[in-house]
Amino acid sequence: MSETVQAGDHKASVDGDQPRVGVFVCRCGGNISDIVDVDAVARRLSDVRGVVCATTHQFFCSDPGQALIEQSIKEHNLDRVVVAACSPSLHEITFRRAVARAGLNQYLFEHANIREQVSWVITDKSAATDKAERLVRAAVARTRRLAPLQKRRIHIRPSVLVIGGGVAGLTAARDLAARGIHVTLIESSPFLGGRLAQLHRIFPTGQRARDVVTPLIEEVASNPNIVIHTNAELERASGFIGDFHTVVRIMPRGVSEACTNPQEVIDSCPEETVDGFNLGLAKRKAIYMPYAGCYPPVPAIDWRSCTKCGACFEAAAGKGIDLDEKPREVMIAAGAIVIAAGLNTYAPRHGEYGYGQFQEVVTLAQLNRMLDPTGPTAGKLTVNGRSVRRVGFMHCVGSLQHEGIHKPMRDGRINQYCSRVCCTTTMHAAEEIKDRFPGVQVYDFHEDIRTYGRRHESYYDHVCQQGVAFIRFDPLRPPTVEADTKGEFPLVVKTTDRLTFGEELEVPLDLLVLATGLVARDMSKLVDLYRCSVGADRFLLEVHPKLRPVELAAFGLFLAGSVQGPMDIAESTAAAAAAASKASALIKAGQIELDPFVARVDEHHCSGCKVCLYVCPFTAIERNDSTKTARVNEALCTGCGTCVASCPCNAIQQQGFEDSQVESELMALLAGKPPAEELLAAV
Amino acid sequence: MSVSTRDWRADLKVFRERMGGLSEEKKAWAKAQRQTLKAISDALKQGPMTIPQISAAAHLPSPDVIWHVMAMKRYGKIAEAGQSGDYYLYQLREEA
Amino acid sequence: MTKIKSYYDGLVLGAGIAGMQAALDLAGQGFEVLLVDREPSIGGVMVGLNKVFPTLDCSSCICTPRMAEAAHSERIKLLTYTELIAARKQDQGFAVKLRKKPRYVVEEDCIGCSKCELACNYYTGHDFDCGLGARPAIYIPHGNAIPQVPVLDPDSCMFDGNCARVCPTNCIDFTQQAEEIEVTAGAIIVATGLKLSAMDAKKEYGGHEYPNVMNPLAMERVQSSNGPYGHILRPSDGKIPHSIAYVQCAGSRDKSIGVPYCSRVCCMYALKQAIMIRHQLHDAEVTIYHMDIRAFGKGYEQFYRRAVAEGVKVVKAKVARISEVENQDLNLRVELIDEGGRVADIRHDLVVLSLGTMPGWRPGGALPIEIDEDGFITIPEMATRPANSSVDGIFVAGVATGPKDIPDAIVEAGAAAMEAAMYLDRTRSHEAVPA
Amino acid sequence: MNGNGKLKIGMYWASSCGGCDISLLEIGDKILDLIQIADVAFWPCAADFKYQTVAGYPDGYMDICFFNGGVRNSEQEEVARLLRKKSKLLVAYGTCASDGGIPALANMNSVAEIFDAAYHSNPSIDNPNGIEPRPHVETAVGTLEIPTFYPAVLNLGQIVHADFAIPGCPPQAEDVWEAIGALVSGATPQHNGDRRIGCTSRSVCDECVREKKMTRIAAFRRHHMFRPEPGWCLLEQGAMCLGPATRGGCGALCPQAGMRCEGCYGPAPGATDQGSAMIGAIGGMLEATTEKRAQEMVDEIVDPPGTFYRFSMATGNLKVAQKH
Amino acid sequence: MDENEATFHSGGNGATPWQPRIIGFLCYWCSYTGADNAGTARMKYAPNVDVVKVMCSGRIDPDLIGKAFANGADGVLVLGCHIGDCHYISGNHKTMVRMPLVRRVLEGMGIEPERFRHEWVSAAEGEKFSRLVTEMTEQVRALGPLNWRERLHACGVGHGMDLAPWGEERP
Repeated sequence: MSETVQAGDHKASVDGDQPRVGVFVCRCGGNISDIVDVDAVARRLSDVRGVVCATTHQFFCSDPGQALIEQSIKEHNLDRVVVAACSPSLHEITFRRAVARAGLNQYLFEHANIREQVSWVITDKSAATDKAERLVRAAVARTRRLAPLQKRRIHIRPSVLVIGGGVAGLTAARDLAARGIHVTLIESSPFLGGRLAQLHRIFPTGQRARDVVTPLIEEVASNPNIVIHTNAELERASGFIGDFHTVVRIMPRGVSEACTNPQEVIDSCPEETVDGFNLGLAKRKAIYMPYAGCYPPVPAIDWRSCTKCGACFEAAAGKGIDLDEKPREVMIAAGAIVIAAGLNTYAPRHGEYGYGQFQEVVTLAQLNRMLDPTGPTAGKLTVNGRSVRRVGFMHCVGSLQHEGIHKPMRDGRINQYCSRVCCTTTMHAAEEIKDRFPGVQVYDFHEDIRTYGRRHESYYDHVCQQGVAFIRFDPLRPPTVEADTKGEFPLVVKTTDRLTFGEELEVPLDLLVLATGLVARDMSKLVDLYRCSVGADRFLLEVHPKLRPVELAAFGLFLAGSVQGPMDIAESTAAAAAAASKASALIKAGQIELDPFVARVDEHHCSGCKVCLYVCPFTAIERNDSTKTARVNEALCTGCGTCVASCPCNAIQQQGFEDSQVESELMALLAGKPPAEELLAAV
Repeated sequence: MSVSTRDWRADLKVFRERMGGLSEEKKAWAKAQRQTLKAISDALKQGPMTIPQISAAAHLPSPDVIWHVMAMKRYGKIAEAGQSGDYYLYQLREEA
Repeated sequence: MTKIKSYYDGLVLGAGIAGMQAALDLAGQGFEVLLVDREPSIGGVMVGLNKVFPTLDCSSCICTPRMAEAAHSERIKLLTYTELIAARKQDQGFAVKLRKKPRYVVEEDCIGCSKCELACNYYTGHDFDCGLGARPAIYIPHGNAIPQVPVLDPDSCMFDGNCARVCPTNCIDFTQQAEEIEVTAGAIIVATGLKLSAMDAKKEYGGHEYPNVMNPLAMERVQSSNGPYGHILRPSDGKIPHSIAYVQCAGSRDKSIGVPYCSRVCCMYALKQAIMIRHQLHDAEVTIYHMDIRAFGKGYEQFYRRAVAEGVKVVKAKVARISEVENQDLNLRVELIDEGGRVADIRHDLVVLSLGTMPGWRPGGALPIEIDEDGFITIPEMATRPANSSVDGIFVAGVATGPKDIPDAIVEAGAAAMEAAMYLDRTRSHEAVPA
Repeated sequence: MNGNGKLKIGMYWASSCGGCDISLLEIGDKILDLIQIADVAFWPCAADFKYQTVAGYPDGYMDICFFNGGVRNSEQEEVARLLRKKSKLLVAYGTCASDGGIPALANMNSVAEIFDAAYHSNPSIDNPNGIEPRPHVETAVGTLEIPTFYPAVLNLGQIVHADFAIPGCPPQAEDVWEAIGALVSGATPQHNGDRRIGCTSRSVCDECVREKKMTRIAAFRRHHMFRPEPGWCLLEQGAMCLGPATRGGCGALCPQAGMRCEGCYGPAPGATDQGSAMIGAIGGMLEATTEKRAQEMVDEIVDPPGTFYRFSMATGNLKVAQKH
Repeated sequence: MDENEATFHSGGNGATPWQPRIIGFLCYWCSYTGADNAGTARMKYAPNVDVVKVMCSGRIDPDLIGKAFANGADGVLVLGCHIGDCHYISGNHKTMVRMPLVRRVLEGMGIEPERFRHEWVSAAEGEKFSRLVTEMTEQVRALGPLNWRERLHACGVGHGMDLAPWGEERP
């Protein structure tokens, strides 16, 4: 909720009363007064209607200078102040504070820039003096139209919703909870850990992924400040920074902690289905746990393959199994939201580099499962029961696509972008193959090797030394994969090699690993509920990659990890911590104070034409369908004023930049022309 | 902030001593720079010139010339005066 | 005497973009921060850049609001022109010793009018413009500097007193001396940034030897409208170059020069500078000689393709040698990969060596942290705690942990601030925790 | 009220098409009610009144006088001043009187250009001697005087003070009747602070049933180029519908029929310059994300001043083109 | 004396030669800072552009431009952040659509295109700002005074009542 700060300084005359303006022209130790005749400016201004004092000083920014302003306000009972000095970017705050100290509303102050934009750029003294005078007159004209304003204050509910239970979501939740902030973590699948849990080893440390994810989950699960909902789907959302309300639908798990013999229960299930955790390389039961040590340590029922035969119910002796469990809804109130919804790997099309056509063509993620000693092949490098002798890696599958060469994705767009992690992942996997299976020959088909990160290049370097053969293809003529007709190997990759100056190569292989790229998930619900911006690459789009890299345009929504684009584990972790830092700052402050230069709708003038709704980049304007008028949500408004220029009925005004204020400034600059009042009378 | 009563002239003397005075080397450097600047100014009295033209007129290597010309430009003594082929022309500013 | 408090929750070393962001994020969470930079202005490398990839925003448009925010924050105290002598871990936080170098200008009294700068008549190379531009002995570091306060360089001062004579506030103080400052800091964030690898690391490229073989940061300044020339000109004779070459990996991915790693930003800055050259000099030809184009970040590949579409020539080649020929033009002997390995001699007006990034500062005992063999700060748990150094309580952000582009450095700064905040929560006494 | 206790009303047409006079008759049977309470003191279109008759009235004789059409020549100015004097309430009736209307589009051209089109270069004109009207013509019977042609069309308010304005081209009968009723009863009609009556206090969009789907304009299309989808905002479909920037009161007649609003009720409440208001509004509605595309789309708009100021040139900021 | 009374005569009938009167609408974050940057670098430029500061170029209502011309401006300069640099994400995208339309309307009304200029100036482009100001001033000077208000008077506008749309009562 937003409210205005009560500053208790309402000494300001309203329109109609004659404002009492004080004008203070700074000499700036000669920086201004050497060119601008500041005494003449003050003298001429003292004749202007409403100006009750006009004076100069060597340095108004100095303590005595500020004291003079304060004293004059009291002495002359001023209710408007104009300081003509350097650029407002330097001392506007200084003078606003001085004005406030004298008991006047700080927004009844106007700053005229007669140094950077007058004395330092004009050589002709009389022209400079005239210009300074005009600018000060305009400032006086503007101040006379000013109204006292109050800063906005928005209270922040001290809790955060984290969406996504992968490494980024877990990290953000852990960090926020460590700072004593209440966190609700929701995960759409039945288990935490996300993609990290599926990885085998992570670079550049070579740690086992399981060794990283398990302690992280433990930390999160054991923290009393964190509430976890798995199987949770977003349903509805409302609210804004400080007070978001999100309703999630908790889908039935079918199994509760009361089930004491999960493994027996799983074993009892007669239904087998494709094991998604092992990327289709294995099968699992309809009631399942993805891996030993997963969290929660409670099986879940895959309702698509469950026949409700009741075998599990019997195996558990009825304890903790509910085959008729219903979904339920939970409302989560939060002051801020961290979105860590993660991403997907690119699914190659049927026939793309032989994928789906040959069993010997797998994705890099599948290879990672194969290399995992706890994985479906128990860490053996075999295909169809045969040991692999020659393995090839194909880079950029689903990334760095070119118009006309690659088929577009479902939305008609191709994936132009680089998926960032695949090169190093490939080098890392190649290194592991070389280390663990020294006899295996490794071939690497690439366009560029982008081992950009620190210590990433050393993998590349190392596998070069280990004898991995690198073959560089032309991206506009990608390699082809065929069955090897000579029969010794199942596959052959045909390509030209730029590194050997265009040599035509045929490389027979036992296994071809596709380094598939990373793609955004279908986030339409999320995007819809929180009105997120989406980039051309379908990932969520930050406000600005440098100014606000982990924030969405709407205040209070933060991005953590690969929901924003491809990232490796370290980068996701860093992004999650950065998002946590922003959310934590918001929560710890308890409230935010914002400049009062917000837009306001005059409902009597508003025609409800919705024009303003198109322009606001911060979705701060909504339309009340019953009154058919627009309303500005002050908590979201950033005060750009774009809607003001858009409103065809002039029903929106920006505080501090109202039409009448800007126009009176304009008219004063065009001095000698009709009095502003007359021109504005019709408005 | 207030205007102080500091006696900078006295301080400067102490400062100069503390910094080891004005060495011969430094004097030579300053003199060389004054000469270079003057040579460039003198050359430009003939009218706008490119860097190679100044270099030829002032008998100075062109990297030195461009550096000093740019210094004079930054501090308002020289202004650009259009282009001649692949080079910009420079001229003395009237007020300088 | 510099007036500061005796205790700060966080000490941030380095006020480049990562340090400023870390300081802001830490202050944003309610902590008091001391932000220290050894240079006379905050802003680091970024404030001197022309544009930034892949959005081509103006670098100072992004950097200066951050600088102002850091300077105006009530919870951040800036100490410029100050170096760390040593920090030692103690029961509560760190005992820190700093050295504030003399500016010879009273910061509080200066109004930034630059009259002194204009009154000083002796010029020397300006570091901000990589030596291509001049500055007098007393100078405000640059137009966007914060604080807008000059610094006097005694080495080039002729002791003529001109500066003090024109100063309207009499704020030039020749009596200033280096000052040692001792504070206690609850936690430390190291954001000491980068320096480029040496121009002459590869002798065969003629860096330092030929005036028209340029450093990429110098090229940034040359491309900037407020740079030393105001136009793209070559440093030997002010000629508008028609043919410009970029030599990639001129200071990275080469064990022999001690930089085995990929510097991560060179491909992108070369592409960006090439685009900016094409924007400013429409008929100029820009060729980038490279082995891999590492356009890995968000929007980077698209940027690469845009550069190619805008006419930047990107050529897979190895550059063997650069030699100066008549008119101070440069000859590049290259092996053209896509032309069957043909060796060619190609002449250019100007060559930019895409130098690598190296750590901008080595603690050398000033901080009790471990350093990797390549000079970057050791991060024991790089994948899970990317901002934690080997010492609990000392965190690292930006290029100090390895080469990084600006978005990654900013994100990591946020992570470092979060880690520091958590550490402070863990270690500080409760009453000190702000509400 | 004088004499018989009935109101004295007047109606005058200046630079207008006559549609306004007819629109007053459109109130239908109610005209009889009007006659019950009011005598017509002046209505050149309907009855034979001489200016001298009006000049003979005492000042303020007429209770209400409706003035339609803009002021294009000296006669119209003279009558406007006369009627101001002789009327208690002077009402600018119709868009020409209130905002200049279609005739004010001629403000984009100089008098010479207008005369050239009207008397010379138009193919349907037969004027072999190239005669143009002149204020003074010497003839055998003496000097003939005709009114002076002014360099621009002005609205009534730029000549004399008008108490109220009823916008519309023409004003809608129901609204007119309501406004008359209010004026007759002596009450100040509802006018939203800007003295416009017989219209709503909102824009045409308020009355329009077409829905904005919040899609952005992909390309501007003129009416012959496409068949608008029913129920969907015409502007979003690319028609340059001036609804958002136009005063309501017509019941969104044109958009209802699939035609874009051309802006005949003049500026929307709160605005004085209809064209600027419309340009401001569409600024945020285009799909264009690059400068090039924005420029292309803007270039697709035919005759921007004529489009945006079709009915309100005289109240816009600029009012006349520089040729004058 | 009212603050709006003349101190600067644009008629050019006295001893002072006529000076173009140009209004510059500048966004705060880039262009205004760019103008400050020109000052810090002591770049000299013509004194004829008077700056009206707004937070975003998206706030520059086309109405303000019309009002400026109608009330004595001889030229109008609109400056905003470069596309992509907007402090408010996309405020300048609106400017990018509006200004070409304003230009076409002004052209239709016979105002020379040199009197209206719309450019992007970043915070670092002080040089560009000073160049634009000087260029614009010289262009407008070459065209001479616009005198729109006098023009309107010559057409009879404002003789009877005032410029209010249709006869708002005088205060």
